Amino acid sequence: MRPIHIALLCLMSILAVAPLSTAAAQEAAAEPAEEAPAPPADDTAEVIAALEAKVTELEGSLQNNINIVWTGIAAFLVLFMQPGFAMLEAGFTQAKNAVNIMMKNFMDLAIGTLAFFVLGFALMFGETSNGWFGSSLFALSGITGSDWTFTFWIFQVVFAATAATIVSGAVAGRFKFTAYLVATAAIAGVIYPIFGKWAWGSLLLDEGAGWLEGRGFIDFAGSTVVHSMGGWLALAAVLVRGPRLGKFSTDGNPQAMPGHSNPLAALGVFILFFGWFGFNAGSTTTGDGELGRVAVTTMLAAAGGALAAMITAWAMFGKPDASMTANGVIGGLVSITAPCYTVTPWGAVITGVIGGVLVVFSILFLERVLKVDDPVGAISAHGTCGAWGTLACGLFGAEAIVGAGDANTGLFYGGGAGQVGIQLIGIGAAFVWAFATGLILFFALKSTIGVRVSETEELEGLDIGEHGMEAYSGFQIFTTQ
Amino acid sequence: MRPIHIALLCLMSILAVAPLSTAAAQEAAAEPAEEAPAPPADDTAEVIAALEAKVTELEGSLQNNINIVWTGIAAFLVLFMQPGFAMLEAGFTQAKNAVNIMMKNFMDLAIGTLAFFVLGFALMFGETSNGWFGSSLFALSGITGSDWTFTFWIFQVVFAATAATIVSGAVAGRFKFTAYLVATAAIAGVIYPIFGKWAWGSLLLDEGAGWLEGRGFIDFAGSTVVHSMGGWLALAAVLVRGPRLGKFSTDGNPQAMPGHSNPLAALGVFILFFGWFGFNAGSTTTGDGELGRVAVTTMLAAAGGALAAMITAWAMFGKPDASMTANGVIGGLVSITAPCYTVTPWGAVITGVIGGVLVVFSILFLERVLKVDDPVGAISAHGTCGAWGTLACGLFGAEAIVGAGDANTGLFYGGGAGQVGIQLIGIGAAFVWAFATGLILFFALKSTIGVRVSETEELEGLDIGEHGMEAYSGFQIFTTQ
Amino acid sequence: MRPIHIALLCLMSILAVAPLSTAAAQEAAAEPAEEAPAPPADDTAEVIAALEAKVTELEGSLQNNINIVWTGIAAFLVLFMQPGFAMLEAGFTQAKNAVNIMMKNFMDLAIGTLAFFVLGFALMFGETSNGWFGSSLFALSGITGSDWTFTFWIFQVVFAATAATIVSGAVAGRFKFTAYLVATAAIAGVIYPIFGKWAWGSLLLDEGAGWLEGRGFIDFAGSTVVHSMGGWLALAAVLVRGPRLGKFSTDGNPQAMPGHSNPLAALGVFILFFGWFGFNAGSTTTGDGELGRVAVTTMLAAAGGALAAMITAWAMFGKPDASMTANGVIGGLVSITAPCYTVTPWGAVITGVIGGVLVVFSILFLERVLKVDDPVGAISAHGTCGAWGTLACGLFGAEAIVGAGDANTGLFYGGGAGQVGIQLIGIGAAFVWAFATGLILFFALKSTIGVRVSETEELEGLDIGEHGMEAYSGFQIFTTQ
Amino acid sequence: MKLVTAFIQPERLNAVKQKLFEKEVFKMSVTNALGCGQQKGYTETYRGVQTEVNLLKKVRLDIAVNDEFVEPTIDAIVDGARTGKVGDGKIFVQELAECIRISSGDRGTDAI
Amino acid sequence: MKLVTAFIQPERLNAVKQKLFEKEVFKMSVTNALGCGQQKGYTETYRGVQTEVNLLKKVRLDIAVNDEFVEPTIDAIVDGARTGKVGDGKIFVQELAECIRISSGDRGTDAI
Amino acid sequence: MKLVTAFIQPERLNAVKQKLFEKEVFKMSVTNALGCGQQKGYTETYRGVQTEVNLLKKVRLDIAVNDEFVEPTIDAIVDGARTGKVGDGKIFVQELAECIRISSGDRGTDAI
Ligand SMILES: Nc1ncnc2c1ncn2[C@@H]1O[C@H](COP(=O)(O)OP(=O)(O)O)[C@@H](O)[C@H]1O
Ligand SMILES: Nc1ncnc2c1ncn2[C@@H]1O[C@H](COP(=O)(O)OP(=O)(O)O)[C@@H](O)[C@H]1O
Ligand SMILES: Nc1ncnc2c1ncn2[C@@H]1O[C@H](COP(=O)(O)OP(=O)(O)O)[C@@H](O)[C@H]1O
Repeated sequence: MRPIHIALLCLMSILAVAPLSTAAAQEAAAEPAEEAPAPPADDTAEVIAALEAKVTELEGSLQNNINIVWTGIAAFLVLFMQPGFAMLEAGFTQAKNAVNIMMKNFMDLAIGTLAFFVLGFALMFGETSNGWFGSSLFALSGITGSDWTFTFWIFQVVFAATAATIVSGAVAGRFKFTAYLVATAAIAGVIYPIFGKWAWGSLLLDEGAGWLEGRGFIDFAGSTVVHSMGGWLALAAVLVRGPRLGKFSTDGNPQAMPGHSNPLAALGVFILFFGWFGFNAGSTTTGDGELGRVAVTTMLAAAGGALAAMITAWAMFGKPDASMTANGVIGGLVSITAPCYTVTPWGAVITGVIGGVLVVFSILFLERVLKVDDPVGAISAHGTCGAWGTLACGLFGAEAIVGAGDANTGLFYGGGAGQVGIQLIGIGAAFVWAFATGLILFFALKSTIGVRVSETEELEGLDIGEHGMEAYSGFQIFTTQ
Repeated sequence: MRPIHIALLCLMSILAVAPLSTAAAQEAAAEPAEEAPAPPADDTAEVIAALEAKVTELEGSLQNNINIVWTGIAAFLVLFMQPGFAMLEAGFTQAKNAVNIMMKNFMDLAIGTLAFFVLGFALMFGETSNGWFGSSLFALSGITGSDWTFTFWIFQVVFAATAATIVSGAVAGRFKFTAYLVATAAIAGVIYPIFGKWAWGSLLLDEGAGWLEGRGFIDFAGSTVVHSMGGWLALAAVLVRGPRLGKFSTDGNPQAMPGHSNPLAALGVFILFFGWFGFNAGSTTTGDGELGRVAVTTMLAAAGGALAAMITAWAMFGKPDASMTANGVIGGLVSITAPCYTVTPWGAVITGVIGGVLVVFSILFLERVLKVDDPVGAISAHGTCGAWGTLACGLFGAEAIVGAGDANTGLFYGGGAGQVGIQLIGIGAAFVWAFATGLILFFALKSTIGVRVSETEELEGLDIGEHGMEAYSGFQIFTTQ
Repeated sequence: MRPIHIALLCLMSILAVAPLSTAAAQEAAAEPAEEAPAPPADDTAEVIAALEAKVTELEGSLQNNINIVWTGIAAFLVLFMQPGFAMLEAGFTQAKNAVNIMMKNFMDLAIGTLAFFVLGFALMFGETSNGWFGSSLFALSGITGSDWTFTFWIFQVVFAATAATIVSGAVAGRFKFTAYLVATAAIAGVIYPIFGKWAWGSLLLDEGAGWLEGRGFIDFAGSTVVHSMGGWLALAAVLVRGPRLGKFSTDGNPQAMPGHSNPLAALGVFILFFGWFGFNAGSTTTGDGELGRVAVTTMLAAAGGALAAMITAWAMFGKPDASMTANGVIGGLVSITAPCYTVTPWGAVITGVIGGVLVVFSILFLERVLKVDDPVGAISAHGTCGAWGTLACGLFGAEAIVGAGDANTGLFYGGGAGQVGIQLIGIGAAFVWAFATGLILFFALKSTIGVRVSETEELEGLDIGEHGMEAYSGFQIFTTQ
Repeated sequence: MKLVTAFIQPERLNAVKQKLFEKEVFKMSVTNALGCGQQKGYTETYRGVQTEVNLLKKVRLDIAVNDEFVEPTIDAIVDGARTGKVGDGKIFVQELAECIRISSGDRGTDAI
Repeated sequence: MKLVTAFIQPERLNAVKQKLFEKEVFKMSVTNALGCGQQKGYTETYRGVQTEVNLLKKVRLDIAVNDEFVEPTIDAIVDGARTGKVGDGKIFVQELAECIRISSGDRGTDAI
Repeated sequence: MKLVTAFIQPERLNAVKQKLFEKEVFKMSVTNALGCGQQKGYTETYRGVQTEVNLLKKVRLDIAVNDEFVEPTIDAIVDGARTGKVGDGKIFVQELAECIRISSGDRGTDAI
């Protein structure tokens, strides 16, 4: 526990010192007085011009307020995805680890928020001259009043938390809690924002543009930036940590380790589904009719993913497997996250259907071929489907048709192969960055504070070992599980 | 399993072929360029006129954006009712069927969405010359950009899913999964939208008006269109399928089959309560002060329904029954769904109170007199209270008082009996349409792929039989239940 | 049961009679016709003036609509906190009382809504000449059309329900259901609104201002008005009722009575977290950029509270206790509720961190020193942290820096001690009012219908005793708990 | 005195209870259990991995009776639980050395 | 060696454990059970349907002891569990033919 | 006939089942239980209150066998469950007076 205490104290002390340094800055930045109203014009023309200006300004300010209301609410919906993940992960794993999962989900939100506040947001959206990382806006310094940046920050922080929380499910049931806390700070504070800069850096400031978006990379709401990022980090974590005891028999065959509550998992999926409208439609950050179109493609892809995954599982295993169907919903949603703004409704259905098929095969491939133990299918649903969705932009992009741009970029809509190439670069960059930094991070943790709990603790459950309590006190649980 | 596979493949193949046919259409419909800005006027009058036009246009476009944000979010809230139904149904039934209930709720959403996309929306809101069904807008063809139709569609699709999912609870614990899938496609794709056309056809296009609304039928948010529809379809399903084994003793007395998780059920009710504000207040599809009034009536009716159902159950059975109270909340909400826009706050309280009393008696009547087994009270809460709420429009309609119209239509507010008559026609039409098509649908299913699971499967639970898994792995469940 | 029946009937009869008295009033108040459009102007100047007026009016009406959408949705989010409380309370207590907790949460919402409708809203926001209680707007009389008051009411009623529901958790597992119902009506109908008048009376009508706000008391979203109020009422209830059997050993040592479902409790906390954005950011009741700033401070304080509570518990007990962490989230959120509008982001972090530490010590103090049994930590999280958050306004208020006012009021930002003094007056007034009326209320209940269930009933669980049913039918629950 | 222990199919519990009441055997203790007998199990698939489930859900009855009640008790259980298929269950009978009623302190055959 | 099996009221478990510890009986196994004895049940109502619940929640204790410990064990259980009301529970004593400690392979009275 | 009852560590159940199958003991009943033996428990902290948990989760096996199978059964259980540490568990053997297969009505050693 000791090394961890140190780690935590470091984090806390950063938090404690920082205010001093920024208080002055903020004081200086106190809101300038509102610009004085135009002086009364003697001349009719001037009066009209003033009125015209007022109308234009009004248009801007009211639309800005609409955007703020929209984006703020969308942010809350994305925040609500956090219990979605928590319930999904808990439901898909064993009762003896449920407390640990809840704690990880509270903490990746809490620590992720603070790390993104102090560091991540600046790296991702601050000014940059190189396109690789930003270096202003640390701890929101200088932002005051009703600045759009606040609303933008609240929307972005929940994205960072989402990327961090994806790892939680994949390493469920065996990962040391303290190591998880440090990893979460690193992901939300550094790893996620740096890639985010590359692809989305200019969303707030023009001077913040990243190199990847400069090449025309499209990832509207984060199939790659958020989901693949989380998925590949999870892959690194799982490879470093290894599978749960009993997941693979001595001859390497995967064993079923059924989750302890299907209703809880299903609730989680429904919550994620709900929150995803904040994620995708909210990514317009503009309150106008395009959010409706994005909502439509999101809905259709989720439906396609669910149906396709169920049918795939049914055909392969003889029964419509509920846990694969759940992953299908997520797979469909992750797949449409990048292309939700640029594809037609039918494009969305197809993207979702392929995502739903893919997630099943990816789960089986990881488990049977790579012998990777991912209890909730996070690597497949977020990593694999995230990559697919990003590619789908290059295949189905129909900007001209849907009225989102001048020319279709999709290969199948006459856009040529160019966009596909750019998308592949982005997918590759994400994999290399996430997997490499993930390996470094988790190996570093392994060789310092350690990433494994003891075998006894794993068998008894992390709830007792890590938190000294049980999730379901009073219920008889049949404990060979 | 085989006939089902065929059914599913049919659905999938429709999905696969359709894009080809519509891609061209959509290409043609690519967003026209924005109308050119007015040319600079030499003359002051012209300048002023142009500015005036700009202000008017601005008013329209900003209000439109406000409406879109409002309606979009309302749609997400209604979508979130889906887990509300899932949790309520699972909580009110036995643990051995919980996976099946989750799968049904995922699938009525997924299949319902696709069916409504391909077919239902067009039938319900497309152009019509006869007022009975529409025939344009299949698969949203021709809709692009930031068209209001997208937002409207996302709002409507979740209504269709709601109508479909109501059946799920009533047939819980005994209905063949494959038959359920087919039924859901039929309901969301055909049965629901056709009635919807009659009552709500003109909501999108003036050329879409249905015969029933033409007569002045009022159902603001769907007491009849959505809830009664679902309730009477559920009644048909339950009659065709019959009760669960053990629900009625050999001498016909109903037996208690307690639900396996009251907290899950209560969570479901709270989620539904939350989502209902999207359902009712969202049905204004306009972001202005009237949504506040609708929210107020909705809240008061729910409170009245809950309290009245609890007191009724208390008086009748000697204890405040939690499951009846839960139904009372739903009953109050369903009751206010039609009249939420046109009644006074007190009218709402009374409507809700009567709904809460009614739901208890309706449950007892169905169970004790008709010997119908409806484990979650869906037929009573949605069917009976839906009819009551629709009638309540004719009794308590106080448009002039609440400022929603020129004259009160309610019998008790001096509106005469005319509106009551029209409401009764609508209620009757809904019952005849839903119950008749329901009987046809379920009998057709019964005589083809079948609607019953085997007795062994029913006893062992549908989770093992239909999905090959258990909901609560690791928990000891006392299994005579 | 008999005295209760009487109580309930009283409530119902108020509801039944009231409409008669207000119907006339409402009739009279029917929406006045829209003001006539300005007559066509001959003169250019007049045209311009008319246009200018139209623009100004447009600005007002559109912003009003934005505010309505924002506030309406915020209200729904706050309503959704209700299941958050229900799940948290149920998860933290024993399975044998879960039905009772669900029923209490349904009923404090239902009865609270009706009591606030009939009485509370008028006391809190009606016109007043004395600043102590209002006396107009009973049952929303005279409000019609798209009046802002509807939206405002829906936002306020869920606040009243929140105050009422806080008591529920503290008295879990031993309080007579009927007594709880009466208490809830009294809290939402009288006790909460009267204090609310003092601090927030002018939010709706200028003539409604209360004495406390007149002195400059700051409680932006209700740390004191809602949370401390609920917390001190809970303290009174718990003192009058006494601890659960077995909570304290014969020598007075507190015993662990572990909650039956950590995932349910965690879900509750996440739901509360989500809803809290409606609570705090929604309290702007204005759709503009300031809601973003409030959301940011809320998020940061919650993160700080969670992290600080975990570290505190870890340091004290050797393990990161999940239930204390959950209380830390709530503690952080309650703490930031008052100062969310006026503190800097760093101020929010610090406020939250202190709230998180405080909640742990407060829980231990209440349990170990005062021997008070509060199964869910409601008194500490809401009462203590509410007081802290209110005080924090006076310490960290940085209005000038954050752009929310002209001068900083916070002691640490050069605002002097004046605000601290005013805040302490408010904190003290809240404690005296809530605790005193709480003692009177609960003693009155104790000596009439009684507040205790029998020992047997308490041991067997209130679900069987009060509601005649069990929460988890079919699950084997190890019943020494 | 004997202790009769039976493992039966869960859904037969009510029928068995009724038959026992008819034979005036009113006291019993019930637990749930998992059992493995001649009856083969079924296959579950979880995320593509097949598992043979051969511990099936059963209900365990423990009934302490005086010697003359042993045969009626066995008959009642068989009556209520029998469908003729494997999996119907098994009854075990053991000697009971002593029996004490806690509330009264009674011992032996009176205390059963 | 004897096997003492007791069905007691759930809420008395801690008291019984304490009394057993006082008599130096430290080892035991505990299961939950449902029981039906003289104690009548209670009525539940679920959605208007009344059900007589006569299987009440009990805790089952199994304690294997050497012969000289039988009476102290019984006394301890009675001491801890008795309130004098029906429903207090029942104790059964059976012969134990053999006892094996798995960790060491010890058998018989030493292994208890 | 004998009734072999064993309390083992939950995670050893599969190993024990396998060893039993190797010895051709296919029938058994399994229940979960809490146990208290030499093995000391662990400390939980709930909201700052420490609790000594000394009832640990165990699995109970009941296996009725003919006399010649008693030793093989015991061996198999010991084989599968033994790690050499306290907490491995305990096996109890009791006389079985009678055994009845409900489906066929068979009695005695054939019915086991
Ligand atoms: N020899 C045995 N030892 C312990 N339990 C047994 C034995 N035989 C049967 N059972 C229990 O009885 C249940 C029903 O067994 P069943 O399949 O009907 O018996 P059989 O295999 O003898 O026909 C089993 O699931 C198991 O719980
Ligand atoms: N003859 C019996 N066989 C099996 N279990 C019994 C028997 N008698 C009592 N029990 C168990 O003991 C529990 C308590 O019984 P109790 O009502 O105190 O006994 P009695 O009816 O003899 O006074 C019962 O719920 C049941 O679990
Ligand atoms: N004398 C006994 N009576 C009842 N159950 C026992 C007894 N001894 C051991 N057990 C059961 O066996 C389990 C394992 O015991 P263990 O600690 O391995 O035994 P020992 O203490 O003899 O070494 C205990 O948790 C308990 O369930």
